[in-house]
Amino acid sequence: MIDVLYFAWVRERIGVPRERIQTDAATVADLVAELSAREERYALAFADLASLRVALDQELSSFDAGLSGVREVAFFPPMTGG
Amino acid sequence: MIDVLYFAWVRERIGVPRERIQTDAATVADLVAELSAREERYALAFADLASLRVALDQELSSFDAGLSGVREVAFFPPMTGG
Amino acid sequence: MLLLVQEAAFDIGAETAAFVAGVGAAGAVVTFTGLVRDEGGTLQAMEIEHYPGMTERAIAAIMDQAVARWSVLDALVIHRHGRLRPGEAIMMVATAARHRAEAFAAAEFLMDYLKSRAPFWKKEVGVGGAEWVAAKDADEAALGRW
Amino acid sequence: MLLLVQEAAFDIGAETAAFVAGVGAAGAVVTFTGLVRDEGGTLQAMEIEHYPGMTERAIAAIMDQAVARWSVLDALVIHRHGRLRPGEAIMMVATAARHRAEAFAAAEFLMDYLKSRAPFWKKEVGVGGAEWVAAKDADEAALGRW
Repeated sequence: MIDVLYFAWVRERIGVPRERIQTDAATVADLVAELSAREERYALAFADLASLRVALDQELSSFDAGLSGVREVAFFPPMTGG
Repeated sequence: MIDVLYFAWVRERIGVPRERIQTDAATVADLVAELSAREERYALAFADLASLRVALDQELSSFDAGLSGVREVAFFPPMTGG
Repeated sequence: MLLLVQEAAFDIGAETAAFVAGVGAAGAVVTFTGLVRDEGGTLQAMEIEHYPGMTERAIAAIMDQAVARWSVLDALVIHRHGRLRPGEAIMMVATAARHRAEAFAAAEFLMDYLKSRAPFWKKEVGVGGAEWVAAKDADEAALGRW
Repeated sequence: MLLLVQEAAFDIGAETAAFVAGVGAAGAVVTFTGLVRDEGGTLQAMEIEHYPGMTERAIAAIMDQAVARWSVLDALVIHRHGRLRPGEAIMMVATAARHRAEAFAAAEFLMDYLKSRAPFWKKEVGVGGAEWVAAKDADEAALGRW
């Protein structure tokens, strides 16, 4: 089980801010593929990975990073702070 | 007649903050030479022109500038504002 | 060092005065304040979403880097989230150092990293609808200078 | 645009708040405050001499340049003269622009020019006597970047 969080338009497309997901995905990319195959709203949200960022346990990471030991994955568009 | 002003250590060496001077000096350099010849305290203050700045009518200028029409000459060390 | 991530408005004058009063041996203090622009009257509100937890971690890491790199004597970051109206302050940064070059560099570094690396997302709510603010290539490129 | 050359102390918080409140369409405000460093307790006072008349002209000219070059929407310079104690604010600068890059550049430009082109001279009064502060080559060199 892994906590998956969504922010900004990713959250709006997927329709929830967070959910617990049962998965055996080895990497972030595997998780993205698994979710995208599951429902259209995920496929739409994850259509263009270049416009997305991912954080693992609240640290910016990459889509080829492994999920072993990770408790929280967050997907969001490039940040616009300041 | 011209008003001559001195600031910071130039003022301290010459001993007055300002004075009116009767001169026919054509340029700032001529005025400096005339004053330096007049009294030792001027010669000391003007010994190293590279360490001095001059303003004519409150605009930074140079030692070879002409004095025609100028009403106020100021001598001072490099500025240390801010 | 002070980091505040909050929904409430903050008092720029009071925060600046308190920061300056506490900087000790510093000779230079730089502040930056980011305000909601009204975009010619078309903007009704700016909604700022953030990632609680990661926001504080990311900003604290950025502040630590700035402090180490420019011998910063003190630093402050306040960043709001929630719904803001035009003219309101979104955030402020303050840095204190012995000399001006370090204080300016540290403040600009903090701003560049906050723009692109702190997990905030802005949505502009206007008369014609709401739209997420897109990240600018120029902001990402600005990180290259550090 | 506001320029104050004065002997009296000023309230950094109040000046900053008033400036920010008046910037209109700006999205970015940068302030710089210069403080008297205590130099490890050896400094008793800093005496600042200036050239009345030329000071205001020189600073106004520098402000006009900054406004034109970086589309500055508003600018403020306050500079004190007379006798100041360690920890006191010597001067402050504030700039407002649409975006942060312009506000930062304009504030740094103003500071660089104030350092070397505004007719102020600082004297440090310490336990061992008084000494005029020498202009730094680095400050003169800083003008080269603009």
